[in-house]
Amino acid sequence: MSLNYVIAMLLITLGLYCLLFKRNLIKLIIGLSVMTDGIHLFLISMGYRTGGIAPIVTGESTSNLPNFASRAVDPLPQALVLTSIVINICITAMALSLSIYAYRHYGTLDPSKIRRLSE
Amino acid sequence: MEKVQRALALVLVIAVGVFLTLTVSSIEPPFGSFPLRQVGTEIETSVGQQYLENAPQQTGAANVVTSIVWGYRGYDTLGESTVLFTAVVGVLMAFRAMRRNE
Amino acid sequence: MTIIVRTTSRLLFPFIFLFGVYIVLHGHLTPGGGFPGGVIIAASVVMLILAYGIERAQQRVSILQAEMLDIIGSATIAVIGILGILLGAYFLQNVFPLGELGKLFSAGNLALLYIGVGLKVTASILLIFYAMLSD
Amino acid sequence: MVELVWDPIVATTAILLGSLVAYIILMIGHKITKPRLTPEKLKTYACGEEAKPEETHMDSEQFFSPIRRIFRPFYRYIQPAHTGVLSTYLLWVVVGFIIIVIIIMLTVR
Amino acid sequence: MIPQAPILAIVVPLFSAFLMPMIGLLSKRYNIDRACDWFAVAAMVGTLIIVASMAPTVWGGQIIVYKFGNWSPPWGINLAIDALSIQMALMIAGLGTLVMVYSVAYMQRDSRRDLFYTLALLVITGMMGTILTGDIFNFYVFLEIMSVASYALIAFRRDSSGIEAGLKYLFIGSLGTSFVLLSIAMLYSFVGSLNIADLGAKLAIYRGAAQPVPTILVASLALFVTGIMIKVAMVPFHIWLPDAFTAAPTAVSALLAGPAAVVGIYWVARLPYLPFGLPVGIILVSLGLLSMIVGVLMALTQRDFKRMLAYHVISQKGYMVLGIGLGTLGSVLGAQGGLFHLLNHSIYKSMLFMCAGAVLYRTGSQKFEELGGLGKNMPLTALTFLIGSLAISGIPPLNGFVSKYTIYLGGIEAGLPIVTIIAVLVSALTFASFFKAFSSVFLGQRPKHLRDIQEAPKLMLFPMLAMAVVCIVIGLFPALGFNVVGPAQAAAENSAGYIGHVIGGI
Repeated sequence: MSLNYVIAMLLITLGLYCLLFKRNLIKLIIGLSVMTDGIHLFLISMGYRTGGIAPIVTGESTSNLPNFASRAVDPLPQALVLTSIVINICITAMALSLSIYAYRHYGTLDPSKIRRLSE
Repeated sequence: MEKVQRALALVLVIAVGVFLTLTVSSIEPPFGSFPLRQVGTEIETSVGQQYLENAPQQTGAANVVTSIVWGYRGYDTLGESTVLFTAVVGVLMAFRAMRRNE
Repeated sequence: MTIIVRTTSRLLFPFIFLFGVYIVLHGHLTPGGGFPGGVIIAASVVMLILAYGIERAQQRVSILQAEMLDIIGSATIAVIGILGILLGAYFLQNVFPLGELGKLFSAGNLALLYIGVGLKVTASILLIFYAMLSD
Repeated sequence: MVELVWDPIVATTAILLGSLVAYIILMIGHKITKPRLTPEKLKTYACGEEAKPEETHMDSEQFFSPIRRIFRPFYRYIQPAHTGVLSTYLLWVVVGFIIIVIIIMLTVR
Repeated sequence: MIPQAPILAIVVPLFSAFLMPMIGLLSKRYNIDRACDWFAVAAMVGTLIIVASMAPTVWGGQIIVYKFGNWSPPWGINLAIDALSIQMALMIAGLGTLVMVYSVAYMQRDSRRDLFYTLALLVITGMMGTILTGDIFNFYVFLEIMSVASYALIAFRRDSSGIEAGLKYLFIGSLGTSFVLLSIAMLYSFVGSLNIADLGAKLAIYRGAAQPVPTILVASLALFVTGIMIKVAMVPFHIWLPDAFTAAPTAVSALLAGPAAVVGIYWVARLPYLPFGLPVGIILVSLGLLSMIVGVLMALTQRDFKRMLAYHVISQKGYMVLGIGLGTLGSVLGAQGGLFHLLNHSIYKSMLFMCAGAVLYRTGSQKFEELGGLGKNMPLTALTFLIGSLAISGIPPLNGFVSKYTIYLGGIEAGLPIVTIIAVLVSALTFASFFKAFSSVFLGQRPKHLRDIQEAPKLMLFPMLAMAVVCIVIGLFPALGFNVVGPAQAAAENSAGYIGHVIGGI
């Protein structure tokens, strides 16, 4: 049982719940963000090594690189999460600007009332 | 109709949550054993370990994450800044003034 | 905004700006880099927007300047990437001297690329704020 | 292998020849009966009333009413399910995901 | 092959997009009216030339591997271009060029066209990146470029329906891309690698029935399939597509219906072999059948021209997914038919959307009730629409028949004749619905306010007529198409060769 993984999956489920149940576009965007953050937590925690240090060469480890390599945590998921966070920001910015226009056209942020296109 | 849909949604969300939780709680080897990965019966070493061993000499950056972000996987980061550019163009598109060069 | 907020933000602005520049320049040595650093620089200008309103902030950085900054950042990345083809063999190849591990002038093109990204992120976040506020 | 069963050049030639034969038959028929096109013949009538061009347009939703009758369950239940509500659509995605999980579980074992 | 061609195919549209705002500023300063439009067309032509220069090398049996920054594959990112990728890249570049030429005329009444062309070139960049890459996280990044740019493009005119469709696509598409991201995260946590060839090599032990497949791999596969199927718009996930294609400017609809359909189908064709290699044939066949039936039945009762075409996109993509699924169940003809149908469908569906756009451009309406009798005013548009609708219904001398016929044969070859029967029935219903569309728009009595409608502008007619000619040529000489599709299908199945080329050095 790995608590970090389980919490990450619970965050994803919480985001999904928010997407399916909330009746406000802003809350839907928050749900999307929460969901992506759960994935980020999962990515970061899978690279953890028990008693690990940050993957940055500083101080005495400059002269002892093999020791550094055997103690540092996985740097790759951190790079992936850095990429993914920026992508998430972009989606949020896009969604917010479209929501502003949806509010101007429809006078509401309720997704069940924004339904001129159907069938 | 509305009530049926909400009940169905609740059941499905719980089902997805249970499925994902069961999936990750059975990951072998467990949380905290980073370089080891088990595929089938073979024990593999994750790619991340290679970065830790080689990155300081190969790229000369003290921050291994940076050497991945712009060194080994620089093309990804080019894509990332492209997404940022796309979002900026999208927002400018959404808020462009109607009077400007009609 | 009240006088307290205005004075504080005016006093804090150079420090936050400088901190962002530090984060960008030391991206290959310490945690951080172009993305967080660029956001911090943009946040210092956003603080001015909050305190003084958008006109005062646009006197410092106009929309056109922000667009130009964006293009310069992209051009930096593009030029360094193409230099990799011209001087080496592959796109984005590290063709600059690597230097000594842990010093500011090290890591070849990584630091230069992070400067380009820093400019680009600053300009992008500012443009998003300007676009959303001016409407 | 496909060429063995169906040769596109031969088929096209056959189709063109068939259309030519049909056209010749049409021409022969015109020769025999001598149709006269008067302006009255081109007008649209309904129960003795003359209809405007705008009114003669067929209803595009009921254009194929027999097909609607054959697939009645579809048009009664599935088509109205496209409600246009975002939450419903997201629910469909989750339903599809669960179905895919079940199928993969069954097939992959 | 042009030196550095693999990267240039991605970088040329990307850097053109970076330059486009500056060209917009300059053209406003110096009052050059159409600078942005023609720059975009030039960028697309350049991309087409670069991609075409790679094709002979790849069809000669080689897989081009391009290593970024000279890092060898499992650590760095690489591009891997085999015959399957090159088919898709050629389609994207060729159709993208024609759509750009079309939008030069179609978008001339809109403001800030530089932003439009920036976004369109970014969509092209994203598509090129997703199909040429050999790294699975890189695939996610470029998928996001494509998605974010298309969300913005759909809402480009900022009318209420465009905003609504853009929002819906944004939420459903982002859910799909986060599924893909979660799937990639699970793969990395399980295998410890991100390179597609490396993943394929390490997961090969699960291909037979020797090892029990662990739950995390099942979850990862299910999430990945769901994410891809949202982009392909198979039936439970299709709902964003009709709204988006109806509300978007027609040039965008043509761009999304033709070139952008390629990305999803490329990954559907890749999925059974790399990186997972687990059997997905039953899912593909069942989703394909469901989409075919639901799409065509929904299309039959539509009142809106573009909405009807959009539902046919779902139905025809069902054919492709069905063909590829039959391919994994043991029928080579089915898989070839699926890929061939993608080629044909992209051509004629872009063309049909362009016809709808020409009608919309001249009359200002896309409702069947408000149109009629336009065949006298717009004869060339009517002719191209006729050719397109005959092709989509699978009438013999045109290209749609060839690929559909191959899929029918594939169904019989795979031992599922019921599939063939359903496919033929759906084809008949497709013909019925296009009969309705043609008679409502181009035949019949002409309403008074449509008396003075003129033919579409020449710049719009040129891509439409070019595509119509291609439809007829492929229909008459199907060997041309099979020469492209055959190697592509063989390359998709040849996962060992792919892994060998990428991992084992060139």
